[in-house]
Amino acid sequence: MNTTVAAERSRSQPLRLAALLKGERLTTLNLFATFILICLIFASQSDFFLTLDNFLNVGRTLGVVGIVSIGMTMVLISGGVDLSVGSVAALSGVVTSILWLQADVPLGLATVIGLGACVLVGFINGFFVAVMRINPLITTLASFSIVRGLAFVLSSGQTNQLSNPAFQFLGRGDVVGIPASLLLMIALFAAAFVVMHFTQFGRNLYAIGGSAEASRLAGIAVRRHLLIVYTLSGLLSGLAGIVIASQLASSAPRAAVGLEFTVIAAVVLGGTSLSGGKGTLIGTLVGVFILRVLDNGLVQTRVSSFYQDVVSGSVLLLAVGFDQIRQKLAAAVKDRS
Amino acid sequence: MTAPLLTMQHIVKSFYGVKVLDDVSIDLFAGETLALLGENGAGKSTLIKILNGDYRRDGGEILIDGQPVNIDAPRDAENLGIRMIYQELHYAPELSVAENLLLGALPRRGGALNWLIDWQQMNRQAHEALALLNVDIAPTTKMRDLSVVEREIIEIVKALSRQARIIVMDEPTAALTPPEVQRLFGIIRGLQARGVGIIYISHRLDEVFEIAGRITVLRDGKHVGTNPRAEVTHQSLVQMMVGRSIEDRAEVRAQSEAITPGAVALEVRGLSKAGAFNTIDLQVRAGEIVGLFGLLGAGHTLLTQAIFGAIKSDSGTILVDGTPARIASPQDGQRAGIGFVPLDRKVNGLVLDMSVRKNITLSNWRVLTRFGAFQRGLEMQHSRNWVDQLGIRMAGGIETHTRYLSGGNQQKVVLARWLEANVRVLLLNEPTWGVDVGARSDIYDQLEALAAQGLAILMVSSDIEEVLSVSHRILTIYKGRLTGEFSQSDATQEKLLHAAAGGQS
Amino acid sequence: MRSVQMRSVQEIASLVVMLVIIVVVMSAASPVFFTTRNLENTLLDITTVGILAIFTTMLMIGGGLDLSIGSTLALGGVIVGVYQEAWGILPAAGAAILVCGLVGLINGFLVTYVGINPLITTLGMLSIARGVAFVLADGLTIPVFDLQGTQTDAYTLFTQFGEGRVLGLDTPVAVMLALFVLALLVMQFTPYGRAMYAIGGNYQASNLAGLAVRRYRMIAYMLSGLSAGVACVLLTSRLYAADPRAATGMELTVITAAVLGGISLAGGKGTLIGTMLGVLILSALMNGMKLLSTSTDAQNIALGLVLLLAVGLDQIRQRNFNIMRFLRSSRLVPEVARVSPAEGSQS
Amino acid sequence: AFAQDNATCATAQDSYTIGFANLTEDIVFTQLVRDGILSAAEEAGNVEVVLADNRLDGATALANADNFIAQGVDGVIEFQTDEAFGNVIMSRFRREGIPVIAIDIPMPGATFFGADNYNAGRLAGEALAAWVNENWDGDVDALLVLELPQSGPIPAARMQGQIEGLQDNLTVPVAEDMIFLLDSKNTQEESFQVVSDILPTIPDAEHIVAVTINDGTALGVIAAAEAAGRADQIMVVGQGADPSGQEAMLAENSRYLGATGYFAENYGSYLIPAMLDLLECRPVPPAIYVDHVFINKDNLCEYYGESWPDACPVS
Ligand SMILES: Nc1ncnc2c1ncn2[C@@H]1O[C@H](COP(=O)(O)OP(=O)(O)OP(=O)(O)O)[C@@H](O)[C@H]1O
Ligand SMILES: Nc1ncnc2c1ncn2[C@@H]1O[C@H](COP(=O)(O)OP(=O)(O)OP(=O)(O)O)[C@@H](O)[C@H]1O
Ligand SMILES: [Mg+2]
Ligand SMILES: [Mg+2]
Repeated sequence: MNTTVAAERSRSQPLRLAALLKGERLTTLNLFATFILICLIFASQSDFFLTLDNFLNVGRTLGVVGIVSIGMTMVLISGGVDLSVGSVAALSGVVTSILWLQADVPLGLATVIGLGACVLVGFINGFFVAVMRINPLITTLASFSIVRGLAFVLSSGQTNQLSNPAFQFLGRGDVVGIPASLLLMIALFAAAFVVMHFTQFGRNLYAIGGSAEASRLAGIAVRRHLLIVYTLSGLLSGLAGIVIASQLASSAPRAAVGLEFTVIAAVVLGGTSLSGGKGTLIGTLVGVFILRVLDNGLVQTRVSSFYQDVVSGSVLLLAVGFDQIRQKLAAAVKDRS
Repeated sequence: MTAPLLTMQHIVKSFYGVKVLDDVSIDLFAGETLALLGENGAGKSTLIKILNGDYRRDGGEILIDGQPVNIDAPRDAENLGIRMIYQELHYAPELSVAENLLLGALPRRGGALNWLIDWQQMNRQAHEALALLNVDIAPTTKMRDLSVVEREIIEIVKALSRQARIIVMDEPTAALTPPEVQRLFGIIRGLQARGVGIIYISHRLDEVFEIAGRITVLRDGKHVGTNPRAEVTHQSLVQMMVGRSIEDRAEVRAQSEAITPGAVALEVRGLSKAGAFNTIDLQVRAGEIVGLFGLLGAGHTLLTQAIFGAIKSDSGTILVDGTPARIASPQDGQRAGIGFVPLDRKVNGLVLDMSVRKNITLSNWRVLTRFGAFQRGLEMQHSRNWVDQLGIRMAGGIETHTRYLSGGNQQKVVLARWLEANVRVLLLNEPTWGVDVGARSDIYDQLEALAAQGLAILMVSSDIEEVLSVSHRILTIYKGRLTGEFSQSDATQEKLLHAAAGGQS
Repeated sequence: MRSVQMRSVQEIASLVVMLVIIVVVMSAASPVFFTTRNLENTLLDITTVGILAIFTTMLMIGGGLDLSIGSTLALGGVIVGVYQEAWGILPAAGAAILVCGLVGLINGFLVTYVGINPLITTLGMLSIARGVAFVLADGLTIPVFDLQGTQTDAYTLFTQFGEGRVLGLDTPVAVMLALFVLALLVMQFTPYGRAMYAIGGNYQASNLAGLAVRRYRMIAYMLSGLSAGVACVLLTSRLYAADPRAATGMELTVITAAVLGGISLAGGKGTLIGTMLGVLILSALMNGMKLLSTSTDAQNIALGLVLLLAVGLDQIRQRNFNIMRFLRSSRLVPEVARVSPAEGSQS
Repeated sequence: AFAQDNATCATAQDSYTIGFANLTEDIVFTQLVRDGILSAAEEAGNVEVVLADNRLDGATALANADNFIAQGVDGVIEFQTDEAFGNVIMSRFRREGIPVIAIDIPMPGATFFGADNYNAGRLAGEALAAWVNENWDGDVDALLVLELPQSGPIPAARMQGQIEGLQDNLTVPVAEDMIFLLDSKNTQEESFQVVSDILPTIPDAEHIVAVTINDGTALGVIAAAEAAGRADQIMVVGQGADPSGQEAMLAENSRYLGATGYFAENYGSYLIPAMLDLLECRPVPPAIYVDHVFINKDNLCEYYGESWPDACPVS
């Protein structure tokens, strides 16, 4: 019965060290250390970095990337990618505001329909990827272009005001001092974490990303899983779009331009593999924090925005590169054992 | 009489207009093992993939317990109690062994909703399944961290551990050593006793004779015949499969004893790699075929990889033709005159979407180019030469992509590549995995001939028959150390197994 | 097998058909479309994308990807602009090409030797190169003229890169065609091309076959950077100005064209001819829509649809997608009765 | 005197085709310009407009210019991104003898039309200074500058005008180290984000002013201040006065003081007649400047009364 006996027997001491060095847990730990390091650097440069005010600010401005990155993590783990997230986020705001302002649909219902449109886009992405078997990058590159175009056409390129206190609560309000969008994000992360690590559906996603063939042969409904994942990504992007609109009290067809790259960077920084089958939501969460804090700190330390590009690009490469090198070292340690 | 457990009737299947199954019918009774034999590309795997809903049949019918069934997807087969051990490995590398074993059907707990995974239960079930085959692998190990052979074993355990009425095994023993094969046969007999029907595909005729009740032979997608084991002989089966008879290895061996090896071509001195092998000293002479036999995890595969430079070793020297060679990468190995035929030809050996011609010339471009461009005619001539010499057969000529070659022919292409690269030493890993009797015999003949021309060959194989019949000299390895050396005439199955299991020779 | 050879021919053929359809439709819709002048303009207009696409194709066939080409191009241009006076225009142009090559080399090093995923590597580089371009240019567009009147000859020569004519073609077009033919020859007839297909097709097997896989791959990244350098010199010379904003988002256009032309993101497949057809299809479409005064939004939508259509039709043609099979397996079409699931017969 | 050097004057025709290459189709300001041109063309009756999008890119602008020539346009209204591209683009038109009006960015040999961006900026800066002097006794703790450094000289001139207009007129100019240059990336979200990031670093600032590159950016600043609970500490001016900005000015307790009006929607009604004048050889001044007005809720009805029937009773 004792399943670890065999493990004990077959794994020698250095091997365990290698396993530790190599593990995802360590990737996440490493990342966490990177995060702390960045925080320390900024704290030493700015007196305001470590203030409650700034914590709340970071929390408030984290939600959009955070929420989308949940869906992206799941999509990447399933072996795909979703480039359409930014466009979809813009779509939800635009549809909601158009319905509310021009068709007199009640705001609540308008929001639901706006999200529904995003779910539909996600589903169509999923259909092309899972059923038509078109490469996800191509599929979502196409919908990236199409949906952004639609957002512009629907809104005639206009920014629309969405001033409604109830609507603004999501983006600006707080619950016992904690920003509502942060709470939403954390709740979604927690739910997604449970799904990915403790349910059949989540484990199946890892299996599909690891080997779609193995999964299919094991009787997993691969197509259905992929459909759900892309639909979910559409929904979460839409939700992020609503958070944006709620924060700004307006919707614009240009919203969330380039969001896909930020999100993918955060997720990959968090240790999720672009080739599928591997990754954790915890890592993603830390990745999201790192990117946000980096931006936050660079603004606060008044680094010119041209340099900000250079710095964030370099941090991305350094963090991922360092992790690569660490894994190679781990492999070397394992070899020596 | 009761209806057969499974009947496949008049199955027809074409790929791109080429008929690969032509009116094939088989039936399988509860509690029996039906062997499916045939050359590479005869259609065995295609037939069982149709049974598993993996391929869609163009015609014909599948009946279970006499009733027609619809199998559109592996899920349907799963629901009908059909289990597969595929020839190709399929697994999720980042998941644990336990999760892979129970893929798609993880045990759950957690109240009415019942959607949380019961990890304890899962690991327990996995552990039990592993114990079935006496496999010493922790259920929590990640699949990624296992060796190819261990993964193959997990694949077998996976099929055996699930509730099944029909189990199909497509060359399950390719990676197994004799004791493991015996353990598998024990399990198969147990399953038969419980009324499970088994379809068993193998290119090893001795196994088929041992385990099968009836034997079905396919040739070129056609059903040649089905006979009870008692009514066929080794010779008659080969005749049915290949359409010709194959010479007895023993005779070939008797002839080859005349060969006297030349100078030492490959010498390994004190080669060590922590955790893999330790102070290995060995020599292979020009014209000599040295077999290297060991059980799972003995380090022989890693040893050949290290000699070629595919992995790094910690210490030791390698000499080719008496000259020390600094080998830190496959490029170094190639430059030193060593060729390496890897374990999994599809993953490590071939660029599947490239033509036979291009695969053959892949390791030796220098002589084929002038002014930086390929000499088309010369390249054609070189590759044709090997196709003819090794008897590589393919439907569409030399421009056929290697993906569409049978396993044996794929293996020959990899061989041809190194011969074209003009190597002095050839390291072979399991050169006949999944290769049919005819092609296997071809490959053996080629190895003999190449040795006779002065090539030094070091061959790793877990097929003890193969080691015994092909090698001039045999080394055994146990836990990373060489434990025995046998001349061809001394070696017997018992001695080899004893030495390979760590006993002193 | 015969069918395999047919596949790539069919793929090219269907791209040609698509191009012809677009050309016919656009010619019918706009009298200007099929005029020498417009065709010449269009050809000149695609040179930047075309040059980048050639090397992106070679890289992608080898299993790589480069998102940083647009930024690299901008960086190169800025180097020309910033250092034209100090170093002289021609040395500055040479330096720009070298720096772009260096950026590519760094990408290659990070991907092959450090082992960072290409998407992440070049995404990071996209950010860094663009940032450096802005820093160097201080955010301004820099005129590239002979302001001092001291290097007239050099500038005259430099201007020829963008505005001169060679063999009756605009120089950039001639350069693009020359590079295309060269690349075609390299990919078809030289070990380098063969290596790209082999490495992209099966990296592990190529390595074990003794190919210098890392070196080949790194060279491919370097060439990708160099091509951005060449493109930036042509562009700067044509525009008489260097803009740190240049070619923003161009990597996506280039990759879209390559993918449209049948390049697989997994590597090992595709042809330069396909990519060029992809470039032509995109530009014919965009040019036609411009002539019809179609809004940018509609252009974006059309772009996405054409991409999906092209790839989707290809899937259907290859019978990877069969509508009947889909309907049947999604239980939308009735089926024969099923036998109930078997009772387990094993403990 | 004709502004066009080279343009041979066409003999009067029944109708003209005029090319309009827009700066970008992505932002409200340029969309208004486009719509204004289209409706002015319709009004003129004998003008057909061919559209193009320069996508904020020099190479695209050049390609569009070539396209216009291929289409045989009679005149061109060019709205492109940088003066440095002016020469090469104009050389094409000059060779064909096509008259050009350049919007906002002067081009050699083209009639200039448009904003005086620096002075337009100043108007807003001055208005902000006046408000501060009156309401906060001239005391400003921090100045946020929401700029657009990637987009070249037009936005830069607007920003410089705003800053100098403010500083020159404040009783006590804002200290150099309390001026925060922030990159708005031309989106409301980014402006929201950077202002959110900067506010915690000025916890003691009670009087914060912001000058912004356009209405959207201004709204982002206000949203950030509101979200941080510091709306009453901030006052914002912007550039453009497009509908979303107007709506914000009208709001109760608005923190949007106002924006310099560019009347982008009216550009067309100057541009098309001017182009016709050029084509039909009537004299046209070398530069036509838009009259800028600082729009705030007090004078909004005067200029945009019909857009806001609720707020602006018909007098
Ligand atoms: N997916 C496919 N597409 C095209 N041809 C295929 C495909 N699968 C199998 N074939 C062809 O069908 C024929 C039968 O192949 P199959 O794999 O069934 O042979 P096999 O009897 O299992 O051979 P082996 O002993 O080598 O495993 C071969 O010619 C093979 O090339
Ligand atoms: N040295 C050469 N001289 C003249 N023509 C050549 C030469 N090498 C190749 N060709 C021609 O170029 C074409 C493509 O060559 P190649 O065989 O390398 O690619 P391929 O046929 O597409 O191969 P595959 O299908 O395996 O990818 C063929 O039509 C061939 O006739
Ligand atoms: Mg086979
Ligand atoms: Mg088979």
